[in-house]
Amino acid sequence: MGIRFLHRTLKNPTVLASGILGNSKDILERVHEAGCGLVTLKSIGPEPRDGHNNPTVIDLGCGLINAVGLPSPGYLNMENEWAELEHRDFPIIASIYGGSVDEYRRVAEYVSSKKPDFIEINISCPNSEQHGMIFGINRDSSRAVVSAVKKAISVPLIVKLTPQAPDIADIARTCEDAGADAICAINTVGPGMVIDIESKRPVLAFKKGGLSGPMIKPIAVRCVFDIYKAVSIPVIGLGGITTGEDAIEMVMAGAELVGIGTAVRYRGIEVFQKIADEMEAWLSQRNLTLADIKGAAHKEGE
Amino acid sequence: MGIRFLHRTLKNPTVLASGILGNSKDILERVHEAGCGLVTLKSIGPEPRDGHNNPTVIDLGCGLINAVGLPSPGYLNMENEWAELEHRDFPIIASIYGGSVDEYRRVAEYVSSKKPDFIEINISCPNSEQHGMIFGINRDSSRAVVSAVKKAISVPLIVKLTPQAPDIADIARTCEDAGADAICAINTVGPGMVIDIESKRPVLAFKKGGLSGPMIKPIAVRCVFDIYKAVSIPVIGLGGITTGEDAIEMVMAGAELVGIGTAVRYRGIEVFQKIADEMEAWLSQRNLTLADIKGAAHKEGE
Amino acid sequence: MMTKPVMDQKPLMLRVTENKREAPDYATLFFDHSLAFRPGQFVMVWIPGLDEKPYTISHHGPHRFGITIEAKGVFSRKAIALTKGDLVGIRGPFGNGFDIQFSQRSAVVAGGCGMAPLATLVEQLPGDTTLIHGARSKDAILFPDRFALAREICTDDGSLGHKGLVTDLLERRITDGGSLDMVYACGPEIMMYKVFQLCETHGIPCQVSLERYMRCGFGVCGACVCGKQVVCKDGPVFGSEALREMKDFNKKALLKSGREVDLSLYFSWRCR
Amino acid sequence: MMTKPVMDQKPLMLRVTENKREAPDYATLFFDHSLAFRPGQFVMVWIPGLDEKPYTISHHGPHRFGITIEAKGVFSRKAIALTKGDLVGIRGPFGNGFDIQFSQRSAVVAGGCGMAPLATLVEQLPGDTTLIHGARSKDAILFPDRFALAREICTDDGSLGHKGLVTDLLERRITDGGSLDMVYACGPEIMMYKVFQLCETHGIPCQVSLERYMRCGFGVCGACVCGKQVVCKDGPVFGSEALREMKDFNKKALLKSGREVDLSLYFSWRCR
Ligand SMILES: Cc1cc2nc3c(=O)[nH]c(=O)nc-3n(C[C@H](O)[C@H](O)[C@H](O)COP(=O)(O)OP(=O)(O)OC[C@H]3O[C@@H](n4cnc5c(N)ncnc54)[C@H](O)[C@@H]3O)c2cc1C
Ligand SMILES: Cc1cc2nc3c(=O)[nH]c(=O)nc-3n(C[C@H](O)[C@H](O)[C@H](O)COP(=O)(O)OP(=O)(O)OC[C@H]3O[C@@H](n4cnc5c(N)ncnc54)[C@H](O)[C@@H]3O)c2cc1C
Ligand SMILES: Cc1cc2nc3c(=O)[nH]c(=O)nc-3n(C[C@H](O)[C@H](O)[C@H](O)COP(=O)(O)O)c2cc1C
Ligand SMILES: Cc1cc2nc3c(=O)[nH]c(=O)nc-3n(C[C@H](O)[C@H](O)[C@H](O)COP(=O)(O)O)c2cc1C
Ligand code: FES
Ligand code: FES
Repeated sequence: MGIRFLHRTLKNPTVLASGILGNSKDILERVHEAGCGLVTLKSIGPEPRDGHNNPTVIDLGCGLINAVGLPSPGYLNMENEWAELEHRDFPIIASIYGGSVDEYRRVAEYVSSKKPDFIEINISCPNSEQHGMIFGINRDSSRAVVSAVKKAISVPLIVKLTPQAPDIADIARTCEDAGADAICAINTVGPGMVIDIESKRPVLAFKKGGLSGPMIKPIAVRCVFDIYKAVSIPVIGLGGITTGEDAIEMVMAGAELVGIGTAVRYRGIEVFQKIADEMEAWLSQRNLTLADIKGAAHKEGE
Repeated sequence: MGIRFLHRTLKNPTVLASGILGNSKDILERVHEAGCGLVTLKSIGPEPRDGHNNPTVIDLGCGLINAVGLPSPGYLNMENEWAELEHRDFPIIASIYGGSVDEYRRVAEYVSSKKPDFIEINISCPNSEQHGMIFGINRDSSRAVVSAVKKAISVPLIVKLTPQAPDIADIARTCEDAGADAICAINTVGPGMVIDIESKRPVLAFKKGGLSGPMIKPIAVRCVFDIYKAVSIPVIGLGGITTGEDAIEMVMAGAELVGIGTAVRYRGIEVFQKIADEMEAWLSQRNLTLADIKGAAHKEGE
Repeated sequence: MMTKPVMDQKPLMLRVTENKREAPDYATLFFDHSLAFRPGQFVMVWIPGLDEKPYTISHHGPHRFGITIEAKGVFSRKAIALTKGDLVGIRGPFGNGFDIQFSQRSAVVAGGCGMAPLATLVEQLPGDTTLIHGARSKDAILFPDRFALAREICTDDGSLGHKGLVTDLLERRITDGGSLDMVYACGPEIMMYKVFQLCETHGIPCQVSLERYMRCGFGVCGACVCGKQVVCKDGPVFGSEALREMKDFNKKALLKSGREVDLSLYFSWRCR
Repeated sequence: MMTKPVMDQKPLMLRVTENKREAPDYATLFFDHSLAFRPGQFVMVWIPGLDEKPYTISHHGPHRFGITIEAKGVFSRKAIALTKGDLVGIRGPFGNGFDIQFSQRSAVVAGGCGMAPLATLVEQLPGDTTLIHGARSKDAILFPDRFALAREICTDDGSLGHKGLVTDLLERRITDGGSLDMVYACGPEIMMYKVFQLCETHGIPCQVSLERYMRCGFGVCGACVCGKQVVCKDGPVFGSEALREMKDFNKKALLKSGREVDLSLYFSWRCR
């Protein structure tokens, strides 16, 4: 199931979602060896940041709620990681965030010099008061970030969007116009809150957190469906994908690649190969290829 | 667990959510007899409307997705229902929707003359192209609808909000300023989409639908938490409440009353008495009252 | 504390294994799939791109089930034209099903396609059960050779059996053959109403299977409400006690819009 | 097709049943609750309003379990001050636990609080297992009367047993008592590293229990990654084979920010 994505050939369409398993080479390499076509690093920010206190990640049964809070060593404190990643034999997406257009640009420029295969800008994280999501719900701020970053980097640019945008397709179109080479959708949903009724307190230290996993899949599928209609650049579809059938559904909505995050909780790191195999089996049983089914849910009356 | 809500005393804090079980007196009376403190009618619109073709309501396991599409006899075609409801011995909320401020006003004025105990305006339904949600995601349109309706009616006004609003607390505050007597939150989440991969088609005839039930509870709790901080009028909290513990959680977020919709699927019409009993048992085991725990999750460090 | 149930009930996509033409306007679609089921329960049948409607399970085996459809409108005409290999989505089974009394003295009364929900019931009842079956004409008698037990037939046009109504035959059975312990009926609502009245007169308990416009199939949306009853969940089978209280029985039904109308208007609406 | 798992793992709110002071800076909190568990597994312990941290299960019975905490920082000091009736949230158990070999010739090597994960293991091992326990001083020897089997003790200050390191005793045991089939160890990482080296020299397989900053506890967030291993999920117990490949063992760890630093910096950060 080798697949072409922008300038690269990937061994299959599965992508490790940002924020899952961090950004050290050893573990990312293991994810790659466990069957992942393209790995995304945890979002890298402008300054060292501890993120929130625990509890930060809770399993709700049909998915997770998390408010990790964008912990990051800060883009200038990752020389070890970059040095090790230089000698990799697998493709990576470096994810970044900032608190202003200029911070996005600065981080992106530096990270670009480290030659990741792609840069993804996270304009969609709900778990920090200062960072991220604000940009992705508004057309003007999305445009400003994307064009500034695009000018500063020499690798293809992916923009990661939030389902909290009142019209995600419109934001995607704006990003495409501003120079995005691909869209990644979606980041976590909500935010939500879980209150422990015995202690009468929100369980997460940050109180609110983003939802991921099976419960958000219908929202992710709808977003990818809407975005696919609106843009002509490829879409990485993610949100709740746990099985090969989920991945096929996302491709039918219009995804080129399928991102996987929370499913690592439910099926282990092996989930990448499992999903790739399940997709392949499903397709070959029906004599279909990925290209045949991409965006198939958009076709009427066949 | 008798409780005062605006000008009425209810036998308990449970509320039937709008759109569940319709608006005929017989069935609403049964819901009341099955333990429900306050029943809401299915939203009534300006014109007769069939709603969408089936499939319209699908169970996803951790909740439902629906695009019923605001079917309504139209407010002028319900004389039988009103005549029967005139002789009721239980309190009702009449829910209404419109496609313009003037339609909202017109429907509200007429419905008000039928003397429901409360009128709820649904400015938050995601399942119709022309109606509803558009008003609830925007501050100006929310204000316009609420003030127009408020002037036209002679019963207390509840405004039902959507979690798709970029800042639901801000909308709630705007509604309070414009004359709302209470807030109801939340309507369904999303919209989402479910694609059947065998037929390669969205399962819902309308393609997209709103999510309800357990999977949306964290979003509902967060919304009620935010709204409670922002307004001083009471809040009906709903979204995913299935057990007494869920209801207690919602009250701790700040809800005065707790709405129940999808749980009817999982626990039958008896769910109202069950939840009321479970709440009562939980409270009495701890020697607490509803008033003790209302908004308790907002208090720090006790 | 109850735990939250997990029942993923997206349509289960099945391929038609066989389309058996039962009569000019009737066909049975078979699916090779095992389904837990009680006679009288129904499934929601989705034809992708068209619509989704409720149909009773008319055939049930360990690895196979079937639904029998009368071509009436757009959907049912399309349904009887489905052929082997066509994809259909199935949700369910839903509803309560019949409360089966294994009495020696029961009668089953079917009107037209009303035989569909009754067929699997008849197969479970003792051999001396009375089976009364009415239809427009000889052509429309469903499953002519299916049952071990004898069938009393009537047709509107007299082309087979008694010319007249099923209630004529039921009344004769009660008068001549002695009282009954239970009557099961399905057919046009007016017919079921008459069966119910007859049973009430003679003090016989009965169960009838109602039909209303449906959306969710599981008791949430309210589309199918009839009086205090939710037809998809509390029914579709209702016993005498419920029927006595059900003031909308044979009187009112809700249109797709939720508008409450006389049953005649409901049926003519369904005619579009 | 796999079905999606449903494991609601919000913190389970339990009340402290007993707080047993084990030593000046050590206490065991008991909870009356039954927990499926293997020695070496841990739970995430939430003190509402404060933080949530991982602790090994040090006591386990059918209806009761306990965690033993050394007061080091803000959280652990607060934890050992909890009293009967206080509410704590528990998630887990998480991790793999020890792969128990019921050999007659095994040794357990504990350093300080490292006895906590080993205690329930020791209770399952045969009576002639060698148990070596080191601590700062006599005061800090955990569970002095708990085990049936004899314990060889060493302290940094010589206040009890051998004055020196656990590795001295382990080496002596290997030289004088003949080779071992398995060594289980937990304590400061430098100690475990030395145990591992000693075992490698003598060709003895060993298992050690690592400690890293944790968030999720179930292998998603990446906070606890050590080389190719996810400590919370693949560990916390690692055998010789994994340790040989683990280039960050006794060298590197991630701070809360995800910054990779030398282990010494990690420990001084944890000191704040
Ligand atoms: C619980 C339940 C079980 C059912 N089981 C079966 C079954 O086993 N076999 C089957 O053929 N149908 C069954 N139906 C009816 C079925 O769901 C459809 O309503 C029917 O097939 C007509 O659909 P249509 O779209 O083709 O016709 P429509 O376009 O809706 O209607 C066309 C024609 O059918 C008549 N008609 C439609 N609905 C009704 C009605 N409710 N009562 C009387 N006349 C009506 C109209 O008057 C008109 O003549 C069942 C319905 C319910 C609620
Ligand atoms: C899988 C696992 C199981 C654990 N089981 C236990 C247990 O059974 N009992 C127990 O007491 N603790 C255990 N811990 C450690 C525990 O989670 C806390 O890190 C510890 O209690 C210190 O927390 P604190 O916030 O009080 O201290 P902090 O404020 O974080 O640190 C204060 C002091 O503790 C030292 N310290 C903190 N963390 C470490 C470390 N990782 N290694 C060495 N020194 C450290 C610091 O150097 C400093 O002296 C376990 C950790 C893991 C990952
Ligand atoms: C613990 C956790 C941490 C995450 N951190 C990031 C992050 O740093 N940057 C980012 O863009 N997305 C982050 N996400 C979002 C995921 O990349 C993904 O968009 C989301 O979880 C939906 O996919 P899933 O349902 O497959 O998990 C995080 C998600 C989780 C669960
Ligand atoms: C089938 C269905 C129909 C609904 N129709 C309406 C409606 O007409 N008006 C309205 O305000 N909300 C409607 N809702 C939303 C519910 O009132 C409620 O806000 C939502 O379902 C969340 O609550 P729950 O999780 O308890 O179901 C509908 C929900 C469902 C599932
Ligand atoms: S069809 Fe929805 S309640 Fe019966
Ligand atoms: S603590 Fe999250 S991966 Fe280990």
